[in-house]
Amino acid sequence: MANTQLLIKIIRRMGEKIIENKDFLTELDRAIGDSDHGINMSKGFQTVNNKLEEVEDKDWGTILKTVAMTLLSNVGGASGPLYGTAFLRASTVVHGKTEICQQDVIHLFEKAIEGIKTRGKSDKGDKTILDALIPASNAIKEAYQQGEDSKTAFKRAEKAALEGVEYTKTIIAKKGRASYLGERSIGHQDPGATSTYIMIQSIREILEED
Amino acid sequence: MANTQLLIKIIRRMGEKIIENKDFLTELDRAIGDSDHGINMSKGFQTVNNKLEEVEDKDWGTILKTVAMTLLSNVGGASGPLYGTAFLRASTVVHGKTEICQQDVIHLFEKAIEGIKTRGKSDKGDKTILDALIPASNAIKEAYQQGEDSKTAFKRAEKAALEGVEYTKTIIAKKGRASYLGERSIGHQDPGATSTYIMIQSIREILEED
Amino acid sequence: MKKIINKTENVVEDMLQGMVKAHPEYLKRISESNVLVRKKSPVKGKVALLSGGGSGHEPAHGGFVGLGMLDGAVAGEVFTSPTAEEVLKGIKAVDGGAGVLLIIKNYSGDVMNFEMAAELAQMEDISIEQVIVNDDVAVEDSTYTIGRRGIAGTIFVHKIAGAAAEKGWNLENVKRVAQKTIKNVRTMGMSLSPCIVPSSGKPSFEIEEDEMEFGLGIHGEPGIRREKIKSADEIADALLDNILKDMDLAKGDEVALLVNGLGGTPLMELYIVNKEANNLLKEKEVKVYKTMVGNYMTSLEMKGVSLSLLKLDEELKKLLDSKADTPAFKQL
Amino acid sequence: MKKIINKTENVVEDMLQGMVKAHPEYLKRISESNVLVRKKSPVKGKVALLSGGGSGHEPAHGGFVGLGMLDGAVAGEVFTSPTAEEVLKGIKAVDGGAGVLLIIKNYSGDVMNFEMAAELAQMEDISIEQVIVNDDVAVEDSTYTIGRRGIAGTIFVHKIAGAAAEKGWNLENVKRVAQKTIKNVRTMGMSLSPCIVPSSGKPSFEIEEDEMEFGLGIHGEPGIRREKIKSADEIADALLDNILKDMDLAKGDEVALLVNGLGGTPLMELYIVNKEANNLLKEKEVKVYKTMVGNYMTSLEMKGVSLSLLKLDEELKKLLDSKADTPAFKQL
Ligand SMILES: Nc1ncnc2c1ncn2[C@@H]1O[C@H](COP(=O)(O)OP(=O)(O)O)[C@@H](O)[C@H]1O
Ligand SMILES: Nc1ncnc2c1ncn2[C@@H]1O[C@H](COP(=O)(O)OP(=O)(O)O)[C@@H](O)[C@H]1O
Ligand SMILES: [Mg+2]
Ligand SMILES: [Mg+2]
Ligand SMILES: [Mg+2]
Ligand SMILES: [Mg+2]
Repeated sequence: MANTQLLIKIIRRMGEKIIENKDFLTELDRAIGDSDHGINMSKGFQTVNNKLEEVEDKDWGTILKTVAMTLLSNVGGASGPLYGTAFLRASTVVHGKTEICQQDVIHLFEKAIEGIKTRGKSDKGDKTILDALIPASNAIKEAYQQGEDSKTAFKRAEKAALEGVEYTKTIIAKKGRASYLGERSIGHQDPGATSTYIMIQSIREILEED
Repeated sequence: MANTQLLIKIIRRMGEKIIENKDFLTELDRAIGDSDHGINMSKGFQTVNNKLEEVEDKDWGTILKTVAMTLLSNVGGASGPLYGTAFLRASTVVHGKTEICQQDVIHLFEKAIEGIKTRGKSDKGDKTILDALIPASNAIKEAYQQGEDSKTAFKRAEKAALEGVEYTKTIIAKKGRASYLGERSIGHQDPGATSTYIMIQSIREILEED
Repeated sequence: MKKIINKTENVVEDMLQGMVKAHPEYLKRISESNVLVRKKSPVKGKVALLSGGGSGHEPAHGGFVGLGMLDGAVAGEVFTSPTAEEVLKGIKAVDGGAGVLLIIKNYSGDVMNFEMAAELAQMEDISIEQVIVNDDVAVEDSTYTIGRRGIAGTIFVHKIAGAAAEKGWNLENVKRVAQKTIKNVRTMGMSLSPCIVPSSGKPSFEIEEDEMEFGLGIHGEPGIRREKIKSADEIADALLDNILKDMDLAKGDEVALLVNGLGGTPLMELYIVNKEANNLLKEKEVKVYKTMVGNYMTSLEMKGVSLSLLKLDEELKKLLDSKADTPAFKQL
Repeated sequence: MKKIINKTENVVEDMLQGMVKAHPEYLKRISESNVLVRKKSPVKGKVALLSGGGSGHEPAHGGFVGLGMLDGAVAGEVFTSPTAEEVLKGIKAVDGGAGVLLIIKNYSGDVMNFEMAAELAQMEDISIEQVIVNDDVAVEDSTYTIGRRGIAGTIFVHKIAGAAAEKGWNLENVKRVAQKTIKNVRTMGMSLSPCIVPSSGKPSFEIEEDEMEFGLGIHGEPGIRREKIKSADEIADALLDNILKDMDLAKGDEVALLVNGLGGTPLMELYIVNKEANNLLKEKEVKVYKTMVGNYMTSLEMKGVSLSLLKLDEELKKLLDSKADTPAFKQL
């Protein structure tokens, strides 16, 4: 169903879009964090981009693990280990595979979420990455269960992620730096949820262009 | 000719006018110095004012010496020792006198100038107090020599001091903090020359009101 | 952005080079890393102390590497935790066989990266322990949150655990006294102005000429509330008040006081705050055993101050008093 | 004006109280004066060193009172020389019978007030000598002017003359080595932003977001020229250039380097400047024997940096290396 060429395209698109949104993400982090989320993520994906060439012809597991390790050893901050762990856990699901199926996609997202929960001791409603990622993952699963194709699944995932981002505006942060602000974090959207949304959007774009 | 009541009035007026011009003098010092001339001088004359009561019925020498010591021990900076020395040297001329004559006035100014020159190792044209004080002193002497009264003498002294202040705008500072600015000191009037002008003006005002 | 820097992306690199050049008798840098360790690291048989975190808090933490304090410090990008990989390099560089204690400030990023490095180090048979400093009383402490931030009080942990390690205590014991210090220390800070992360180029928050942020951390974040600027005395009172509310201090108790500048506040103002802080503690009959005033844990060029109180006992006093020789903290 | 202070007219009083409370093991205050002296002052039979000047330069000079440096420091109002009366109180408080050396920065006010105090002290049979520090190469030195300002290089005079006095040298000899230090030291500074004298409440000058002042003193005065902001490397180069032009340095000569912050510049930036300063000296084959980086002689909250170079010989090296224990400078 989905080959590694598609994956490479997706990751490259994620990089492009993250870098495009560098200032926007940083600005979001400025309001409730420490003004570096866009910088951290761009730096990470810049390096990912350079590393991709080496693994272009490898399997899904290797590619995802490469992304994971690159983020882990280059980003730092909170987002480095979180996204790193997410990609790392996801990679275990598709170890050695050059083609993956819908079931793999569902597992891959579940594992990524699990990874972030463990690493970040966080959950839905904490105003983090998870508030975009969990709804997106659920939307994908539901769509596949209803027999929809990936294009539709990720369209819905993008919508769910965006709603998740909107939802983060209404809640108090319980994890991450924004949590120090208490009540003052309300009204602002979470930078990490936003970068997750951008990454889901990248997948949807590539699937549509494909 | 001039009794100590007049002197007390003059010194009080000097204090009032210096305090009135506190911000103005400080602003001048801000341009070419360290933004404190008005503050230093006001603080000094505030204390002088409190001390005056104790010596109101004393002789010219005692009164001037009291002013001198008060400035010396309360003002600090450059203006403290300079004006302090000026008043101290002036006081020696009129030691024990309750009335002074025109000759005394001339001497008094000459001694004050001498004191500043010694203490400050400065002279006319250095962009200092002296650029107002020396012309004022000369004007007084000349007026008296032409048989004019003190009212006229100090009217001319005021004018000469003001011209001196204007002159300081045109020259490079060679003494005091402003000298560090080199060329950049040109165009600004000297704070110390200006406070001297204000003090001469105070004498003229009291003589006219008398 | 008015800063004396070269390329914004090089600030940490340039700084680390400048630090080593300034203090060659104290520091060396582990090659291809942002890790600074003692000139003669590892110290055989001594428990090693490693700290670090984002840059921008100088002299923390590299400035506290030396006799009686840290063995090494790992520097991340400005306000960004170093990666687990970097922390692992640090662990390996300081390990002298007696184990390594990680002193971590309680930020998600720091905690995650240091913990991941610890896991990796354990896989290489390095015995490793960690303590997490969370002294900031501005932040509500609850099991539903990540808890309090680690800020200036961290310096006391460096000093006291460092003294214990220097005395040859074992890892368990050094960790115990580090944890006691953490349990006993509280901090609260305020600021008059934001700071500018070089790579972002923008002030971390906007604030009016007559306002101050109260209860803020060390990463340019806004505080817990904004108020009209108060006098130094009122500021000292308010900070201490918040600290004391959260501390179990009785009359006659002894404390160490740290008046910490956030980077852009001149020493004059720190001393002014210290006057009132000392007076107030005296009024409350709390004995100030030791006072430290200066820039210890900064937030770039931010104008502001934090107060830290460490409740002392005989053990902590002895360790606090013992010799230290580092670039930024010396005690004869 | 964003400052953590109480009443503007009380800043010096509040600060002095806060200093003594911070460093009771080092300092005491002479009653009814702004004079800080060593806890155990006067030291019998030792030449005493007294410095001072306007406040706003903290830690200078009170922070350098202690073993191996000053015996006392007289504090004037912010940027205003103390009166002769205050200086005289200082002289009397530190005189231990072996004479007093006054270390004066070359400002009309300081020179006049210290000299007047010296005259008064001599009348009371205290043997007294003075040296005038004039290290600022930004200012033209000519017999028609008052010559150069004394700025950060003064710290080297405190350190070296202080070490000599501590070794028991006599007044003449301590003065000799102080003068040698003055002869051998040069400084140049720059700033990115003005400072605000509390009593005036206004910035000492206006400056655009992309400009810097080059060649300025430590009283918020504008510099000798204004330029577009340059990189840290270019700034370090330009400052050193001006200094080296005025110094007689040959290849292989040894120097001490002071990278001094003006109060509002974070340590990170000072280290960045230090990187290039050290590199440049290396290129010129001048050996940096010792580097000091930090806020030693400040100008309230001004953002900026000065570089000082002290040419060393064996005597100066030995004195520079000897022990010091003061609030702001410690050397084990
Ligand atoms: N414990 C956590 N669990 C999940 N996500 C988290 C957690 N802590 C932080 N985040 C996410 O990380 C984002 C901030 O990332 P970033 O700014 O790169 O790191 P840092 O906070 O260290 O500066 C937050 O917006 C949030 O979405
Ligand atoms: N050597 C000197 N001789 C005469 N006047 C001087 C000398 N040095 C400074 N002044 C005067 O003192 C004024 C500055 O006084 P003030 O601001 O109170 O002291 P400071 O310069 O110490 O801050 C100058 O404007 C100048 O007129
Ligand atoms: Mg962030
Ligand atoms: Mg002045
Ligand atoms: Mg960060
Ligand atoms: Mg002054």
